[in-house]
Amino acid sequence: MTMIFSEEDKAFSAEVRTYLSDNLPAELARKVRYNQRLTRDDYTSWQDVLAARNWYAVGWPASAGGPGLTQTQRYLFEREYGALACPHPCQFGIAMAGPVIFTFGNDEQKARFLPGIRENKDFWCQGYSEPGAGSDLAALKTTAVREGDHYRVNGQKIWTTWANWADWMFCLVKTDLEVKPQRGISFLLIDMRSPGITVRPIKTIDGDEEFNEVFFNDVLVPVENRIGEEGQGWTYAKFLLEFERFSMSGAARSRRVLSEIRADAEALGKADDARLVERLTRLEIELLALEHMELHLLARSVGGENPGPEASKLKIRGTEIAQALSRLRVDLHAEDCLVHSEAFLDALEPSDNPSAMGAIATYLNQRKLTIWGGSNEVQRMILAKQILELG
Amino acid sequence: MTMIFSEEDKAFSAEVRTYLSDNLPAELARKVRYNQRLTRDDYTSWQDVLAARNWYAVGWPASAGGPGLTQTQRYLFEREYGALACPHPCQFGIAMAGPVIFTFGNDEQKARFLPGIRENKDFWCQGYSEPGAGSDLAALKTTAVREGDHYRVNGQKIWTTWANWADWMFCLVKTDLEVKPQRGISFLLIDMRSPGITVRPIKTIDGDEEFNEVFFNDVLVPVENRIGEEGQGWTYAKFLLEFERFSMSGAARSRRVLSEIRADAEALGKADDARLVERLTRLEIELLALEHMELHLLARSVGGENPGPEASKLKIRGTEIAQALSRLRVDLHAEDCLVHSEAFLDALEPSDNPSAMGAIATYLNQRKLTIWGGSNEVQRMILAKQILELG
Amino acid sequence: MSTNLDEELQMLADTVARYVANRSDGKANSEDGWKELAELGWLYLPYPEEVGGLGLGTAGVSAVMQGHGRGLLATPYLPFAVMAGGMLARCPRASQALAAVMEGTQRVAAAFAVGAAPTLVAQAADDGWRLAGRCNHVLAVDEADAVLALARIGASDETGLFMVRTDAPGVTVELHFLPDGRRAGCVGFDNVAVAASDRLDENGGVETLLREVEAETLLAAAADNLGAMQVLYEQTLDYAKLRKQFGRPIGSFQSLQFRLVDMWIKLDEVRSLVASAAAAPDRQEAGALAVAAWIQSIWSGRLIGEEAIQIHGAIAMTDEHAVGRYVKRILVNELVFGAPERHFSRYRSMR
Amino acid sequence: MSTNLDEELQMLADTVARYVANRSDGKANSEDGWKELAELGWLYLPYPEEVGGLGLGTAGVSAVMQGHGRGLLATPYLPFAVMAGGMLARCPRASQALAAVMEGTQRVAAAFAVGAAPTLVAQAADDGWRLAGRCNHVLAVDEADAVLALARIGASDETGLFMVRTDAPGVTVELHFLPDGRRAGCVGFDNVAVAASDRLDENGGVETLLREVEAETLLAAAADNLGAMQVLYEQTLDYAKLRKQFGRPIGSFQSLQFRLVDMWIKLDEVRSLVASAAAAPDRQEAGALAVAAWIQSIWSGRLIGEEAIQIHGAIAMTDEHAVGRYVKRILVNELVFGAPERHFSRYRSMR
Repeated sequence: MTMIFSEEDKAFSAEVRTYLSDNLPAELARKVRYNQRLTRDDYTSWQDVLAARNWYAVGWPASAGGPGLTQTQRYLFEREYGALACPHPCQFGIAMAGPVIFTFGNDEQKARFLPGIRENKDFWCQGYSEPGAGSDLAALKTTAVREGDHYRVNGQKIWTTWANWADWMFCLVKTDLEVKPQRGISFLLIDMRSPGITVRPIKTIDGDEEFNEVFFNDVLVPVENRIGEEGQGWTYAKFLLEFERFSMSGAARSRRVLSEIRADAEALGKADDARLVERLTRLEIELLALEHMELHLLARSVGGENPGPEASKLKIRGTEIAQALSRLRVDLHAEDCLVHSEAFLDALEPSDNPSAMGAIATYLNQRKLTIWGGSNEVQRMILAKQILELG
Repeated sequence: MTMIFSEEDKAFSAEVRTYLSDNLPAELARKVRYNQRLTRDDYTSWQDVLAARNWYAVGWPASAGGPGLTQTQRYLFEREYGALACPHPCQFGIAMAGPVIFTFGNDEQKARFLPGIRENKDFWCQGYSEPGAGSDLAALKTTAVREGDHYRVNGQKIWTTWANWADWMFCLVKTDLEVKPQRGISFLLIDMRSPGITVRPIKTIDGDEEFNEVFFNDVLVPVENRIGEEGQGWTYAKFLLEFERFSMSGAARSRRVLSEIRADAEALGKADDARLVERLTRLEIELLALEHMELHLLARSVGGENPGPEASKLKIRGTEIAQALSRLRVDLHAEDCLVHSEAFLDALEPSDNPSAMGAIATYLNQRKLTIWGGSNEVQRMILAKQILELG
Repeated sequence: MSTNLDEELQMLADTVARYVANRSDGKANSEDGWKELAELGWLYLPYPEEVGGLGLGTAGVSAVMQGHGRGLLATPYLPFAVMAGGMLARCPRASQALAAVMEGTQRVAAAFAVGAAPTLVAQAADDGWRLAGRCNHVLAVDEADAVLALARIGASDETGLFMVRTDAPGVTVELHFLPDGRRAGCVGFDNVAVAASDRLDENGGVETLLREVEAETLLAAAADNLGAMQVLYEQTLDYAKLRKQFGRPIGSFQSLQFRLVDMWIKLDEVRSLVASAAAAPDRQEAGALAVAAWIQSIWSGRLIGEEAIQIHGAIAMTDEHAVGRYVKRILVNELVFGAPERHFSRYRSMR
Repeated sequence: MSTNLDEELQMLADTVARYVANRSDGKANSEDGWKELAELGWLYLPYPEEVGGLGLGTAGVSAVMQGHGRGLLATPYLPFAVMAGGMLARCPRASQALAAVMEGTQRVAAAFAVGAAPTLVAQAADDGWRLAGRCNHVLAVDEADAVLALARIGASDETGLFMVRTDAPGVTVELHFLPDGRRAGCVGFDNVAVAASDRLDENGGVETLLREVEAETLLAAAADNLGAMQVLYEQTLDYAKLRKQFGRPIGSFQSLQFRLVDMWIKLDEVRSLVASAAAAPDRQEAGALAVAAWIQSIWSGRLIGEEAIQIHGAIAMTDEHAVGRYVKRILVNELVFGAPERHFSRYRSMR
């Protein structure tokens, strides 16, 4: 294993840093820095900036129209990206729908959908979770019954992030009720403007509305919108789960948050508070360990080894650290967090103390990290079975 | 619930305090204080002091020849006892063999065994664990086959505390291999001088030898040494488990250890070390919570309610706190713990720094607390099933 | 403790339980709530009989506050009756004010925070005093007729206790929501004139009274936390028994069972310390127990809150679901009354 | 990093693994061990080629030390080759002494502790220096021909580096066992005469060298811990798969599975930091990573050690069972090289 970056790699890093910092609007950076709510336009206009350089679909191979970066360049891109207060780009198109389409889709599907994703024309969402089927996808109930050239879809999805903003949804549906769940699920792409779709936002404990319920009432979906074989949806979903975990450490973001908290502590004159310094140092070392676990796993995949289920460790530690940081920010600002202002959170009103103002909403919001994307309990089950081989 | 102690109760406390402190030899107190190893004679001579006041079998009802204290007096006795550096009295006779005999034994057995226990004439040990059957008593393998007036016992016990010192063992054996385990176990009292018994001490990681293996090779045990019905041993063992947990918080001892550590910190000039003070305060409040959980459970039993499985919480928290204290002592003395001396541990040699000298041996020794007496995992299983009613 | 008192407390607990059950929407209007509390007699309850109260003391307050936590009541019983009322009950000069508070005709907010030095300064003037400065996060000040404030006397070390009407000239209130939906305000004093008779302390000794009231405040806040985390525990346990994943109730998975057991133990620790603190006859011991109960209630509350969300999963992240509201309640309490470490030295000085 | 070096390191790792496997009794005689290490060439391994070493640096040391931890070897490679040798290799005046150390003909113990100020004082004398004072816990001093000691020069702030034979007049050694069975001694210096040529530093600058050597020491100690906790993890996992309770392997209980997963993650954290620190090209970054690796190795070691005992149950409490020996190894390492919090400011100053 070698950890040394080539001169080319370093030049690439510098290029990313320069482009991003030159093009990140100060106002947007401030919203990210202070955990204010982003609008659909905040996301899409920033993603246009990325797409202009073909860095929105940054992980895509050249064959799919992506930049075809090496694994090392991918890593360096994420590191530079996380160091700046850029919005976390919407992942559902570029990291999920896209890879499934260019891996399992037919040529017509590739031509039809990939450009819209890559160029940030279409906003995507993910239709997995249902009431009664969260971490356990085998319990899905939404059905798609074949009728000639269409599927008739009925059922309900829930916790669908940004369904209220989306043009398209990739969706797991049951196409066969007879066989065991793993073989009866198919993977459909659904136009969110189709008749029969109702989207209802769910307000979360931090006051945000990123989650939605989506109801399907006799929604007709053309058969050509099915990816791959009927009944093979489970395989594609599993493919994505491992894909997803690898990008879920959030280490670069946590590194930025850590330095923000350190800056806040200095601004508050608490830089010498022994307990605070100790907690910060402790988290910093835990984060360093996470970063180096990630680097070594990356180095192994560069060498051709698929990260596979081991990537679950990054999801577990990354989310635990991010949550600990969000709690630390609350503890640092203490009673200064007590002023709640929807107007501030919506960036409609300034504040003398913006770091404190968003701290509690962020703490509450970050609780989702250990729940979604395969709960940390499910990640531990995967590791126990597949890495530790415990029966 | 009322927590207020009557004047009589207070007088009783004072009486206990005076008697114990007047009669506790300074040398013995020093050994306890510095976690040096106690000899059989250290235990029995001190237990003679207790027995002289009929406070060895302190929990026994008057009907069994005990002092017949109220629950409140029991609690106060433990509190006074724990506050002094008295040896923890051997429990196997007074808290286990005795209660089983006076609860389930016949009159002849009571007359034969109870005085020897109460008056500290006989040293007892407990024959439960076997290789392959630790927390899980259903897996016992030692057999007792009825032959006329005797049982012929074959098999092996392990982790038998003080079997090397004991006159008697109370023992779980299989008397019926056909029925399911819970119905085929009997409760025997075995004279440790019987032919066919071999005792082999097990040296533990702290260098002590309190555990033993005990081998039974065609040992003949008179049928009159069986307690209660054949096949009912499981019932008596369960009775004891709850009995045992109630006395396993060790809160009074932990309270003493906490004040010793505080005194050590002052002697080392570390009384103002912020991190240390914080850890001490944290443990002190956790201990206070434990003490009050115990008090309230006691108050409920005074009111006639059996503590039952709920007492498991005291075992869990009490052992966790005792272990944390033993670790804190190591951290406090740090590199001063590095001198290992068997002679000091055996109290054959003095030390300038006795508090540090025994710290590591104690830390290692205390790991047993969460393993024995029903491991903390088993305690949590009991609580989950019986209190939380989780299936 | 007399059997009589035990019976009264039992009756009180029953009344509280019924009262909370009837307002289980958790959105009680605070104004109406205050009248109801007055009608129930709870405004008399904390104070000794000598000053006209019912003499149920911390035990009574603890029962009422557990109900507040359980029902997420927004009625400002803690700041008005325990904090402000607690100070008034200890000041012989304040007997009239206390009487009005007990009747419910005067609502007095507490313009002082636990463990904080006074942020106001009082300068002597011909006709009394002039108060200047600013108090942050005064709970429910929008519902109050007056505030009880602590001020440093001139440049001295002495602290004085002042009653000031919220409509007095020079008093300004900037109201804001707390993250759990309760309200508080930053109260500014721009050289507010206060009559000599509205200084309520006996020229000093306020710190001693304050320390007692602070301990009672922390116990009341611990009881509020206890009520809230009891609901969190019960709801999570019920949910674990009902909710199925991988074909079986999630409560049948051993790792979850152990975590639920630990929640139960943490809850029991708070319950035990709150009960002991509320019943302790000795003032010194009661104070130490009250501080410990508060500290433990935060430790336990953090664990129980985070576990309640995690075990419920996404459903607990919704604004509609009760779990988030209880978690916010405990978190806001922590920030208002101070994190555990801030009270460590207080605990050590009292034990 | 050249492919050549990668290959050499891989060969070294294989040799270490074979060597450790052959001494799996864990009771290697340290005297014999030293000769074997010399024959294997490992005494040349840490130092740059410029001073006659093999230039395998921290990566090579890390491989050898992981073997030490894994095999519980008592050979004092860390104090002699990494600490004392590391200082000698940085002192041009010490080239002869270093050569003898590399050949294995001179064994030099380290009479200085990580992060501790010098406990000796050196007074100038006609023919050189007089050393006075006392060093505690000098590892394996009974096997050493000489010690390398730090001393304050007179009343100045300057620190000097001195080589002193253990049989020099005025040197006393009180030997004792460490709790894991290794040996150390308290070395007393009663105005010991040291020749001017045995002061090895260039009149100052020792602190800088010392900080580098301390970082390498911490990395070596972290690697020792890593080797030990790797065995603890493997043995515990194997045991969980074999050992049955309630009719099934204990490793099939979910709460135990999750704890084993957490052990595995904690192990991986140390493994990652040790590997990165050993391979880092930049000295500053390598130093920070070394300190972090040490700190993480203690955090992880505590958890893995305590869990290994708990999951094994009573069997792990026996002196005969390996688990206890590995736990003691990590614990003694912690006390010798300093608990995590002691190194926090060092870490912050290097990152």
